[in-house]
Amino acid sequence: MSNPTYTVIFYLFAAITVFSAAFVVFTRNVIYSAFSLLFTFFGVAALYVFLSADFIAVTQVVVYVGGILVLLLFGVMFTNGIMQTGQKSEVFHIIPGTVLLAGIIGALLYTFYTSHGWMPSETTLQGSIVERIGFETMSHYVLPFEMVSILLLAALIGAAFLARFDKSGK
Amino acid sequence: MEQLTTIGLNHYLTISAILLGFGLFAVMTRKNAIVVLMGVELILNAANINFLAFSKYNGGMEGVMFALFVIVIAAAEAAIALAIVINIFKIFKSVDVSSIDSMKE
Amino acid sequence: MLSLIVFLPIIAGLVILAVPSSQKQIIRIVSLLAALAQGVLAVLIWRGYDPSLPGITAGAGGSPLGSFQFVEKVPWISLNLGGFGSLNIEYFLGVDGISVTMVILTALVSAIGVLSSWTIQKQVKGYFILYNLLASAMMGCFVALDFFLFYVFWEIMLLPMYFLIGIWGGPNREYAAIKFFLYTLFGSVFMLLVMIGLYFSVTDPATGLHTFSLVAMATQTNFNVAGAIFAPENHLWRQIAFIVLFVGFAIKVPMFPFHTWLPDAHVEAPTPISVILAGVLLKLGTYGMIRINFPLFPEVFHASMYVIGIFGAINIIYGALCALAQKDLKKMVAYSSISHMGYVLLGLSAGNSEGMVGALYQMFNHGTITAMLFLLVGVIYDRAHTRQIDKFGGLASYMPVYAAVVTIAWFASLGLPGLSGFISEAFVFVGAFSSETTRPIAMVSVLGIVFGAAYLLWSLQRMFLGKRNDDAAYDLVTGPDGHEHIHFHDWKGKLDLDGRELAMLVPLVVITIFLGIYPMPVLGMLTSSINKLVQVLSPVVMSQM
Amino acid sequence: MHSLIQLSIVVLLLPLLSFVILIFFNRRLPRRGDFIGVGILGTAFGISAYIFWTVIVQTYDPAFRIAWDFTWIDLGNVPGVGPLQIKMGVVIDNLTSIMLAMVTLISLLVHLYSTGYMAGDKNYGRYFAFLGIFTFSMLGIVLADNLFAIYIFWELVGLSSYLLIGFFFEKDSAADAQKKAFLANRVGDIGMWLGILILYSQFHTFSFEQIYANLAAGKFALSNAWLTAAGILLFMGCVGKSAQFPLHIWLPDAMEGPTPVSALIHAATMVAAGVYFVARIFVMLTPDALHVIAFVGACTAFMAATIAITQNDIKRVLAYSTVSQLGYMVLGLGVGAYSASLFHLVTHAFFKACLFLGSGAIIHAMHHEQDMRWMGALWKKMPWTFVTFTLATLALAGLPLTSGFMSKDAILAGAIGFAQAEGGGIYYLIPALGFFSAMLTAFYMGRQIWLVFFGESRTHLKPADNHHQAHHVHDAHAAHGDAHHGAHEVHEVSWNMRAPLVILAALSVFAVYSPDPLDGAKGWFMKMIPTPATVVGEANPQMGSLAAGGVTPQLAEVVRTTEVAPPPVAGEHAAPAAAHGEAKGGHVYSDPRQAEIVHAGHAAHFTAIYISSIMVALGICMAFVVYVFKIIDPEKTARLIRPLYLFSLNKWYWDEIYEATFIKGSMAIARMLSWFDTNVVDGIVNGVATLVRKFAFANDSFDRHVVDGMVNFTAFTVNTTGAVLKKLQTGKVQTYVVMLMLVLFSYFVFYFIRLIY
Repeated sequence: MSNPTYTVIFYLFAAITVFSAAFVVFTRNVIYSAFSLLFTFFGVAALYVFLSADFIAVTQVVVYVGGILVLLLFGVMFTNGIMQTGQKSEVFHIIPGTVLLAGIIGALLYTFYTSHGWMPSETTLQGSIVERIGFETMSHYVLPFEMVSILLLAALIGAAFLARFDKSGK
Repeated sequence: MEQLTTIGLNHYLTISAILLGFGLFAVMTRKNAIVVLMGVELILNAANINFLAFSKYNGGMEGVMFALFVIVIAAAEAAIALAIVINIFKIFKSVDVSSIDSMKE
Repeated sequence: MLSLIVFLPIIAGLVILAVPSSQKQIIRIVSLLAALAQGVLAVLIWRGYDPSLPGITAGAGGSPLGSFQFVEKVPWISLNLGGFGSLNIEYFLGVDGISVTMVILTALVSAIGVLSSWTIQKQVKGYFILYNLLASAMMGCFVALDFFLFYVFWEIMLLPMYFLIGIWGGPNREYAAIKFFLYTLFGSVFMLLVMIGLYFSVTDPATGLHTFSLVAMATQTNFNVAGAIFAPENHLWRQIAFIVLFVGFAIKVPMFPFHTWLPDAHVEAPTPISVILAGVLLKLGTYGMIRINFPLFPEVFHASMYVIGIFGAINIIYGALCALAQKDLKKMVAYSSISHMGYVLLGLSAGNSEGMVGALYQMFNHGTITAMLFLLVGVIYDRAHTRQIDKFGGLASYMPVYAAVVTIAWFASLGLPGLSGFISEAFVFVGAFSSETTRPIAMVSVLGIVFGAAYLLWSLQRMFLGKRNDDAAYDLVTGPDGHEHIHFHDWKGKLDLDGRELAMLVPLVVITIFLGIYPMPVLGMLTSSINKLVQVLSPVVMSQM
Repeated sequence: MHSLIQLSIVVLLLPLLSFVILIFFNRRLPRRGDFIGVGILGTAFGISAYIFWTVIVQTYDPAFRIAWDFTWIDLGNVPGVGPLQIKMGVVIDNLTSIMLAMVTLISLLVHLYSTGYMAGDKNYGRYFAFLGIFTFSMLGIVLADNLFAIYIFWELVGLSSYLLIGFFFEKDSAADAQKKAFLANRVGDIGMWLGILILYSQFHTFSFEQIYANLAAGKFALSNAWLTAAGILLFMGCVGKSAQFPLHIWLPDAMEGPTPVSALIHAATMVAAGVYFVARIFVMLTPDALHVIAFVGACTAFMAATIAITQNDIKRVLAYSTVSQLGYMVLGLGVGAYSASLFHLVTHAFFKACLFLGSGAIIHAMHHEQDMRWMGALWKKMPWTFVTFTLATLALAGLPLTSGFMSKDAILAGAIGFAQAEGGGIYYLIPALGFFSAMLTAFYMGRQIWLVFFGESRTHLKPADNHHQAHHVHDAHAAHGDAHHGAHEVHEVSWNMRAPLVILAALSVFAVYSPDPLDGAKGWFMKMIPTPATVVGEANPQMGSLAAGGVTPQLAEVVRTTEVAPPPVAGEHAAPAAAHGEAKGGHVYSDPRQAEIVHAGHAAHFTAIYISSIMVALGICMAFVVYVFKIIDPEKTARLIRPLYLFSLNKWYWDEIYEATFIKGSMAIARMLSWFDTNVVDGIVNGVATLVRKFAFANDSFDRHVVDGMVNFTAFTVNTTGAVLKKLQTGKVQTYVVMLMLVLFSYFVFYFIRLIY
């Protein structure tokens, strides 16, 4: 993968991902955080494409951007009035947080680059894997698949139950 | 320099580590419950990157499948978590996590 | 067939569960129908039983078929215990001569017990559910051929018995119930240990696996697990196992000195439970000895014949003498049970066919006769609310039918020829005397015949002959026809036996007389099994192994 | 099956039929069904008479014997024994046919008599039912061909005796007597049962024939002492049933039963069953056993006779005389006078039944007065009774021309012969006691006759309260008795009570049995009932081979006489034996001892006649001296020898002795054991329970203080630590996350340190 274009594009998306993630974390405004998260998700999706996981990338976009992010925005709007000053959120545990952030990132990176334990396989994933995903889902992973569907259903009902208006509470 | 130009496994892992760090930081420090949730999403994305990266360089489908499931579960988690947050808001009239300390008693 | 006869009462119990507890009559009738159906099945089994097949051990090729009859054998529990091997428990039912007589006896006594339970007024629904559970468990014990299954039935039996005595009993019922429960539990706990030891010592020749099958255990060559706890060369452990099992069963018999639960339990238990207890439950002790204790450890049995015989003799004479001193009629009958079960032990200890046949026949006859005795005690207790022998006198003049039945029952109990008890006692003595080992014991035990006659005749005289005692439990009134009658306080029913009581007693009387004159219907089923058992137990066979 | 066998089974079952019909339906039948009892017994007697006719009169063969059996219990192929069956069967020989006829006849007569005597009793029908089952059981004993069957019927006659003694069960004395009778019999029965067991344990059969064949073949594996023991134990059955010393105590009390019952059961048939049984087992009795039997018989005869002389109750006198006569029979068997003994059994049955029925007639006429002291002068009022009673008394006392004379003399002759053969000494005690008892018999019977039939009527002398009581205890007869009571008129009884008396008295005459009034051996009876050959003779191994070769053990004929019988003895006694009757002429006894006794007995025949006649005459003279001529005042004499008088009056104090030893002893042991049971055995159980409870309490306090103490200490530690650590718990989720991360991070640090070093 020494194609320079490829490298450049990778770094571009990597940068988008990392910086938008940093913005998510460090900005005080919740709305900004949410929108910044959008970019993070897109960046990550792009990285997925680099990893030959095009289907996952599409799913990432559909689910995270189309679903989760919208949910988060709704959450923000439910809990704060739109464009309110109260949208700013305080920071807590700032010192241990920062130390740990630095420490953990540093430690992980140190580990990655000092240990030479990674031994990539001769054959890497190439091309589209949509067909294989379909095949795997219906064969090896049919039980987890089914269970996930049940989980989703449960989550749906659970969420609806939890978030419903409590009429009698009035 | 070669290490920088030839994109390999470590690049992805690095991005993943950074995302994890940011996610953890958000979970640890931010007071707004929504932002805490966003941190969780970051962590999940970091994990997904790891799955897919290892899957690619190992040549198997396991990571891919797990990533898929993680996404699905993340969706469920988000729905539930937001419902909980809304409930917290109903009860405490606030989404400030630091002010919710009824677990102490 | 056997499953049906075992589980019929439980089915009836489930039906009763669905009946509202206010519908007492329906509950009783359901129970009675179940008991009668059981009786019909018992008759079918009796008719279908082939007395030429011996039982006891497996037939040709290690299969129970061809030796046992009505066999039902399906795997029941199959557990893999890892390092301990696998646990194979079978649902294994079957009858041979020894058990088929007991099955018939159980069906008979259960049915009579239901009739006798008609007078129970307290918590009828619960009573009959427990009663049916008890009936099932008893029947199960007699037909189970898998030790584990036997043990399960054995333990199930305890529970309803405990409640039946503890709830529906007399004033001191809790004490009696707990005593009964602890005593029998004590015996059965050790039985469990021996059972597990046996499992790991025995293999089934047909499968080569460990087995709980009593049929496989009855053949000594199946004790072929090297180094197992009860392997033939492990004499000490085999002796310990024999003694432990024997004590477990002896408690149920009950054998001196483990007998003291019996008088208490009988005195406190309601009449039908006394009938069941004396009629069937005591037989389980000796049945267990015959089915399990002796054939599994024949060489230990052979070494301990003398001791068993001595205990039998003690039971006979001690029980009779204790009965002689009792003032409570029911307690006297209870001690007479101890005395009569001593005959069974004595017959078993003889180790020959005559003695064993006598013992088995005595088990059957004691079942019917003692059932009769307890029913008769119940009849008078219902009327007079007392069982003190001193409180009666001259009853024969006023209750002639009752007196006649009592006379028959009493004489059957003391072993009058022409009534079934005589033949069994005679065979017990014949066997015990024919065996060199137990001859001196037999010579002493015949004293029991005299003492038996003494206490029975004395009680008969004090209660029925002569005139009314001054402090009797009833009044003497002169009826409108000028004849003297007696009147029991607060007894509204018929003075002499009523229809229900006759329905309970007449079948027993008929059986007692018939089997006293022509014993072959029962003996014929026993003989080939007993001869086989004696062969299994004889030292000649053992030395050939 | 032989037709006689079929008939005998019919005879056996007919009384049972009578019992079954009467016990269930007596209240629904006219006259309470007494005609059924009488009719059935009549039929049974008819058939028995036919059997008697066929066997005794037509066949007239001493060796006559037919048998039939069937498998009653099949024990299958018994290990160590082989196929084993318990058989039941019927045997008919001369003795059986005579006994059959005798039992059915007396039973029939008693049935007939009872229609008069028991009339009006409230349990009239039941009475006949009981008579039926008694007759059935008695016939069973007579017909049985094996020990087991005899034992069964033995107990059944015990039962019927129990039921009939206690027929007036409302009387406490009757209830006591019935219990006493049954228990005394049971004591005897367990001995008999042990004897049966000894034989069975060796041969695995109950059949007489097989046991004797095995014995003769020398297959008895145990020592001879066991065989003697078996004989004595079997004899114990007889001791119980025939009321021999020391179990004689029940028979006099058994007179509480109705008088016809006393006649049938306790005089004529059942008590004789013991003697019959000993006769059946006679061949297997060893000499030692026979000696015991002879002494028991002699003691009984003497003891009962001494008691009888002082009794006042008319039935008790007869009861003790019965015991005494049974003693004679047993004595006869013991000394080997087999035929004579059985002869006495039959003759005694008839004349004693006659006496009892006669006494019953007197009691009936006297309105249930039984005390002889208040009787007297009845001979004019009751001539039929007087004549028959006197005739029977003469037979009992053993005066010539009566049947009793012949049979008693034969026994006494045998006793003398026995004493001679055994070598004298102590053995002369047996004939001596016999002769002395004969004198006493004559005396007390003379006393009875005089007190009852002659002298003045002493009815009015009776103390009033006593009188009243006598009626009171017989309230079963109250209705009947009162009807006559007002008249106070003693009169002869009706025909149905008279006829039996006449028939029985007729059967007490010598001519029925023998043409020669002095020698019963000339009669058909003694010819038909020869002494059987023993199967246990110690001296003759040849016997074994003979019996094994198929000779029936009952046969006395032996082919090889010269080899067996010692020539001197045979030679010495051959002539007198031949002179005394050709009945024995053809027979030479295989066992030298037996042969010697029989021949000595024949030699002593006339000696016995002389001595016994003298003794009887002496006895009668004494009775005359005391009661008729009143030369000696009995009361003065009684005062003079008061201890002896009381000793006799109180029946040698046997009842008191038994009461004090066995009964009190048993009860004391029973109470002791009962106490032991409730206090010691149960006490141990309860004690264990208490100990377990105590242990549980101890365990509980240990639990609370030690185990729980440790737990509490731990809790205290935790508490204090927790107070410190509580501060860390903020309740804020994020704090926890930080801590989590700290831990994770510290792991990283640890990991790196490991990595570096």
